[in-house]
Amino acid sequence: MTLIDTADQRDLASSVKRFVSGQAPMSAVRETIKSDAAYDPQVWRRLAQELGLAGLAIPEQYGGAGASWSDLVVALRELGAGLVPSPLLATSVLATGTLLALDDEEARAAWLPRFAEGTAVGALAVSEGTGREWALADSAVTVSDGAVTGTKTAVLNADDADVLLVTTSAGIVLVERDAPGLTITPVDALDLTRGIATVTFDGTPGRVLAGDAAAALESVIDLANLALAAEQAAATKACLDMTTEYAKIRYSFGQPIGIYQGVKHPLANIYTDWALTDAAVRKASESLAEGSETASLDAAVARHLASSGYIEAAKQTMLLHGGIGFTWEHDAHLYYRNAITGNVLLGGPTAQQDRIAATLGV
Amino acid sequence: MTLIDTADQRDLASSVKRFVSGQAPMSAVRETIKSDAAYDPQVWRRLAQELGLAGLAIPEQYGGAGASWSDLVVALRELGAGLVPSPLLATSVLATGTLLALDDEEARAAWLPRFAEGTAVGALAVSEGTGREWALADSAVTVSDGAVTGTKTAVLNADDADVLLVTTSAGIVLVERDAPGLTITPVDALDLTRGIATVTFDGTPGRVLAGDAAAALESVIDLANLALAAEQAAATKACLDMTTEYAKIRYSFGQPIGIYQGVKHPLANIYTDWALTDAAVRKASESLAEGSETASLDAAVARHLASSGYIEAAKQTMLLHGGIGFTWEHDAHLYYRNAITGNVLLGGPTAQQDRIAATLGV
Amino acid sequence: MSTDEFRAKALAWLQQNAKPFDDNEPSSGGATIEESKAFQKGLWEAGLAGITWPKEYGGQGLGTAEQLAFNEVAANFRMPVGPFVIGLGMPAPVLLEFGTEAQKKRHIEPMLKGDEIWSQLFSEPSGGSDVASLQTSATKVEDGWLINGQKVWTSGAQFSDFGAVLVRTDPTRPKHQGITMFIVDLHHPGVTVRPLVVATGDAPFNEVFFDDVHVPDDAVIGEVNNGWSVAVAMLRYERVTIGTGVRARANPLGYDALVELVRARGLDGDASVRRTLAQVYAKESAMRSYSAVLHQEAKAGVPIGARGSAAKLAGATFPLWVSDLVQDIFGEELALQNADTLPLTRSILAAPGGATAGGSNEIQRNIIAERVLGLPKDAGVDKNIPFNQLKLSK
Amino acid sequence: MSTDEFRAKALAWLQQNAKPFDDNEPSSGGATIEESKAFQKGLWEAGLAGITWPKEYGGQGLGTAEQLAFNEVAANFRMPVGPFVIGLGMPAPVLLEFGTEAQKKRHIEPMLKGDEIWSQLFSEPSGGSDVASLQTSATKVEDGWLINGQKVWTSGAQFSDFGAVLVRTDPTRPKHQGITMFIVDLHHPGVTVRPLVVATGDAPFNEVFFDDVHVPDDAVIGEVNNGWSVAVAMLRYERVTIGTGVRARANPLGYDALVELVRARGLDGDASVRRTLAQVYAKESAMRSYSAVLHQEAKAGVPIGARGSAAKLAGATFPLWVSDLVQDIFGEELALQNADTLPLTRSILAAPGGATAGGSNEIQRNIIAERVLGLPKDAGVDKNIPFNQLKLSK
Repeated sequence: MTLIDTADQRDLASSVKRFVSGQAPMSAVRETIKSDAAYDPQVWRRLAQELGLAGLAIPEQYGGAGASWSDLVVALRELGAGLVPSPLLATSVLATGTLLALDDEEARAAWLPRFAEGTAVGALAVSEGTGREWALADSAVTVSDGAVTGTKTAVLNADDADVLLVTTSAGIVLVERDAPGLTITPVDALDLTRGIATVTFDGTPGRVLAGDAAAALESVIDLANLALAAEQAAATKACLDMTTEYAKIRYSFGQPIGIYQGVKHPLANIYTDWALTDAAVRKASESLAEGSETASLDAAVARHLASSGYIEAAKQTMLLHGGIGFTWEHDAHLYYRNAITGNVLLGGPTAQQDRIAATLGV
Repeated sequence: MTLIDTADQRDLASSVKRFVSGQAPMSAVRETIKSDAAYDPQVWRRLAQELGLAGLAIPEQYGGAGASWSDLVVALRELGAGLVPSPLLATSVLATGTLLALDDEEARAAWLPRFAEGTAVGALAVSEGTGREWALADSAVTVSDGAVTGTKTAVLNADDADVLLVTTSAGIVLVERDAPGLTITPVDALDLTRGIATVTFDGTPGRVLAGDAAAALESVIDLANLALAAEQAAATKACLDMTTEYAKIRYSFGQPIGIYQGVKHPLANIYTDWALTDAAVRKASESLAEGSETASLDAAVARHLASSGYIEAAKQTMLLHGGIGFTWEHDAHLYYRNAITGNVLLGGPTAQQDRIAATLGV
Repeated sequence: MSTDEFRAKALAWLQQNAKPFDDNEPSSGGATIEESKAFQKGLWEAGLAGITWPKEYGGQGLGTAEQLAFNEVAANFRMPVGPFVIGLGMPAPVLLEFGTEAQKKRHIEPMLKGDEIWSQLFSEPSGGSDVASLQTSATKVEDGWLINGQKVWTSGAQFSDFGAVLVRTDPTRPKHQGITMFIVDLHHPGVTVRPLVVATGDAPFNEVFFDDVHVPDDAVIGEVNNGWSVAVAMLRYERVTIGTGVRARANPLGYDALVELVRARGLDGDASVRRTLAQVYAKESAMRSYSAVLHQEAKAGVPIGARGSAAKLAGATFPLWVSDLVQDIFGEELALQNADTLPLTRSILAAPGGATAGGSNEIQRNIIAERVLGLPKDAGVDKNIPFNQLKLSK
Repeated sequence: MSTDEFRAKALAWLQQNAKPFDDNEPSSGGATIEESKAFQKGLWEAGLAGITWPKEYGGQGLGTAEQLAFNEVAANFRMPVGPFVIGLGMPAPVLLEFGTEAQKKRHIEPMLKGDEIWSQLFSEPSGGSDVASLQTSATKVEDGWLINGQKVWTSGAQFSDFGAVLVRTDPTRPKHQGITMFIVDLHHPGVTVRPLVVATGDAPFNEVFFDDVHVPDDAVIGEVNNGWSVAVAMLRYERVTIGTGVRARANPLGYDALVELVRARGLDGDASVRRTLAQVYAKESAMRSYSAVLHQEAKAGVPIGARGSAAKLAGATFPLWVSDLVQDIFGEELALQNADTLPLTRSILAAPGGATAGGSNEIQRNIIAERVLGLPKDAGVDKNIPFNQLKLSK
């Protein structure tokens, strides 16, 4: 199992990194935050088309690049480090992963090519509140005569989606954006860089997709864990780098604050936790790409470590920057908001631990 | 509620402290550890008789000093700081507390005067293993026709006891040392300063004591929590003081290690946690002495904080002393062993949290 | 008047003029500045402001017993005195200690009567924990001084009339020895007050810019270049103010608020949630007990010394710790910020700021280690070097 | 011989001469020193010792490919080579790098053949993390040097023939510049080896006392007063040895051991116990992955630099962290030390020692901060002061 980036992956990482610093730096992210939009459509178009990220993990037969999930993970890392708002996670991981894991050729043929070219956004509507983030068999969203009724919470990029994949007690249902009885209400999200909405269905027409919904969802959970963990680990490193640089130029009592062990040691702890987490993400990425039998376990391990480590790193970033780190104008709180959100979305901390225990067979 | 020591308590504290440094210093404690005995009978005699600690909280009518539990706590603090082995906790807190909380005049009249003068040791046999440290109604120790059968674990000073108070499904039973069918097996205890034994009863004659056993046990749990917390908080401070002094005289890279924030900050954290814990112990002590309705809550809070804080302090004491703190000859491991034992005996960490939640009515 | 009579008088006035304290509302009760000014004036007219301060400057000339009696009674009322807390808590006692006769005559009574609101302006963007590295300068001119520079983290500057401003008057001296404190009229046209938006999105502080702000020679508090000792005195008063302030509004990250949310969601049947709440309660309860211990010791004449830093550190780390725990409990809901969880997420975002204000956790740990435990002081490379030769943050 | 042939040869020999690896037994298999010596001699005779070392000193003169092939094959066998790990891992490569021709000829082959066991003697009671503050001295005499002083934390000194001993030869120079490394015959009558009992009650190390121990001039490794650079090289080899050592015995504080105990007690139905085990597994798994990343990078030519310190720190803090968790799980049983929990409590007591050995957590954090993150170095007050003017621990 190769845990270090291949030459191609290093090239991809540099391209995305260059794009982020040139086209979607933090100043641009702040413009997007100020706007009503969840992301900058221009940035998304270029990520999708010029960099080809939207279709990276989509098979060639559906217009994608047919690369592996571990390649997409490389891109997610760089975007996560820059908190770049985009529907990549919603569309190219969650929605794409769901369609690929199900067995509904019609849906795949209809949507994957549009996802791949970045002309359609997909969203996965799974959660029904804390502790019910992956509702399926026990879902309170029901289907009767092809009409969906119920409510989904915390749906990523729902307000931007052309198509919604909805877990229901009857399986996974495809609902199109313009379907009647569909209400999408953006919420006041803690994370300023993610579009999140509540979605209600009131007799909304939808089609139950073919395939083993439960098995499909299992593999989407793994993808979600891996993707979030990759973003989080990279954002953790961004926090660490930002704080380390600050510790070199900020003087207190005649010396850079980075000379004090009170600053050095927390940063060394964050580095150490990050190094382990980064390795765990690499392991999970390879496991998933290789279809290893420990894939679910490795993904949950990566997510568990990445979520908790990022919380700590973002918090310390605020603290170690002192007053300035507490201002709106400083980026620290953007990371902290993102860290908390990533920690609780799509399965919170105890859910990850329970999943690790379950996959270990404890 | 007075949270600072009274003049009398300060005097008592000084007498006990003086006794510890003069008569039971760490070198003497190590002699006791090397011996087969759980404590030095001479030290116990003097603690009991000269300092009057054995009967401090025993009412005058039973030959005690009739002082309050908060006075005994002052003494326990000083003995705990010095890890002085003695049956004070077993006899004058657990056994005495049980007899006082029950309503059996015969047992009180027979044993409290002997406890008070230090001529008899009492033990409370409650535990039946992890998670069953305060077994009573659900106890697997049964009484049939005045004969006790079953096994108790982790009984403090059982091997030294003249009388055992045993929780059974039939209530609290008094068993005398020479009763037939009584087997006391000292165990290889982690803590080198406490005598601990397994006790088995095989049709052993015993008398069920009069009084509300469940209510009595509740108040003994509070006493145990308070007494252990007092010992632990004081031992925490002893660890802190020891490490602080070492940090002033130990040089590394040309400076005392105490100048490095990597040493300063952990010590400051331990001080802060200790200061809060010490205050919580004082609060619990007063609550119990006053019979406040928050007594159970305050005692469990004190114990929870004291147990966890002591573990951390003792561990850091080993770590911050470097290699020397890892040697048998250094006292750090004696404290660490005592800390772990105090953490898990008579209701471990989760049990304390559950008790806090239960008393809060969550 | 006996202490009991004084207490009765205070109680009577408060019953007539103040609302009872309510844990669920901010202690200011959302009063306007004008309402606050009227309340303060009423307090003074009733002989309840400046209780221990000299009569000649507008105080009541009474003793600690009366002050304690008032505090006790007042704890049960909502006191809309927020705008005066800083002025009366810090600049006023410092003026009484270091001010000239003219300064005291001029300012103390108007402050007590609510006619003058004061701010304290010490912190600068490049300073942080190292307040004495301040760079705002005052240059001597013929009839006084010209102040230029920037202060930050200033509470209440937007409605203040005067500020106690710490500036550098001699950059050729070591950093603690070239500082002076001035009384500055914040209505001066060279003073610009700009609200400072923080991580929560609120703007509880200001940035204050000084652009050729002229102050007369008699605006100096204490002596020129001796401002650091005046500042140290003021910071000592700050600690007292923080430590004995009015009861804070119920903390969304505290046990009471959390247990309510937990119960409303039926999560109180979950053993690990219950244990988490138990841990929160325990720590909070111990913080209250420790605060009570310190108060009782102070009353008994036992010096508190730097032990207040342990209370500060515990108070600062508590919400940072609970911030993690609530994520385990409330999960996804925290990301969505509904009316219930908004106070929580706001408190989570505010916690790092709270930890930084009044000295970072690292500074508190140093204070505890050095002044309570007696460990050797940090090397302190900058004590004796002329300020203009020191390395500073950009 | 191709690498594959070499691998086959190694496998064949090991199948004949070594037992398969068993996680549940110590890798030494409880072999006596004599058995270990015989095994090592056999290895050498089979051409499997000193694989990459020069033939002229008794090595096999082969390449890294053969070494890796051997490591791969050997990982599946129990290798009773414990007594030689230090000598062959540290003093031997250092001799090859810094030794005189005579020293290499004299010692390398006997070490490879198992005839000479070596120790490394650097640490002193007063030194700790600051190894260079060592006080054991060598005084020049006519025909060599006289060594006096004490070393500590010496593994295997009780059965060693020689030691690489670091001593101070010139106390008037700054501390790093007056140190020399000597080859010392540990059978010299002036050498006293005393077992050092540690917190667990075991004695895995020794104290070694030197009382007028005479060594000849040609016992110097490298140059007089240049011993520090030799020591630094040896510590570099130590890190390699630690990092690539034989698979360790199953850790009682690791997931595998814990889950077995948990299952035996039927505690695996408890949600919080399961979550605790999940956390332990996650951290342990990530440590393994990180170690694999470092190995793959090293193989790919990416410099590891000081990142090994992160692995060391994680490995050191892991058992300290699990020590707390097991108390929640096993409760009272831990206090009683039965056959099941004895390995646990022993590991708990050993964890602080493990964290200290090879550099404390604080030192590792400094290394990571300074060498990986590029933060400024600690002030370092003692670099240029003559050693005999430095303040030292008593």
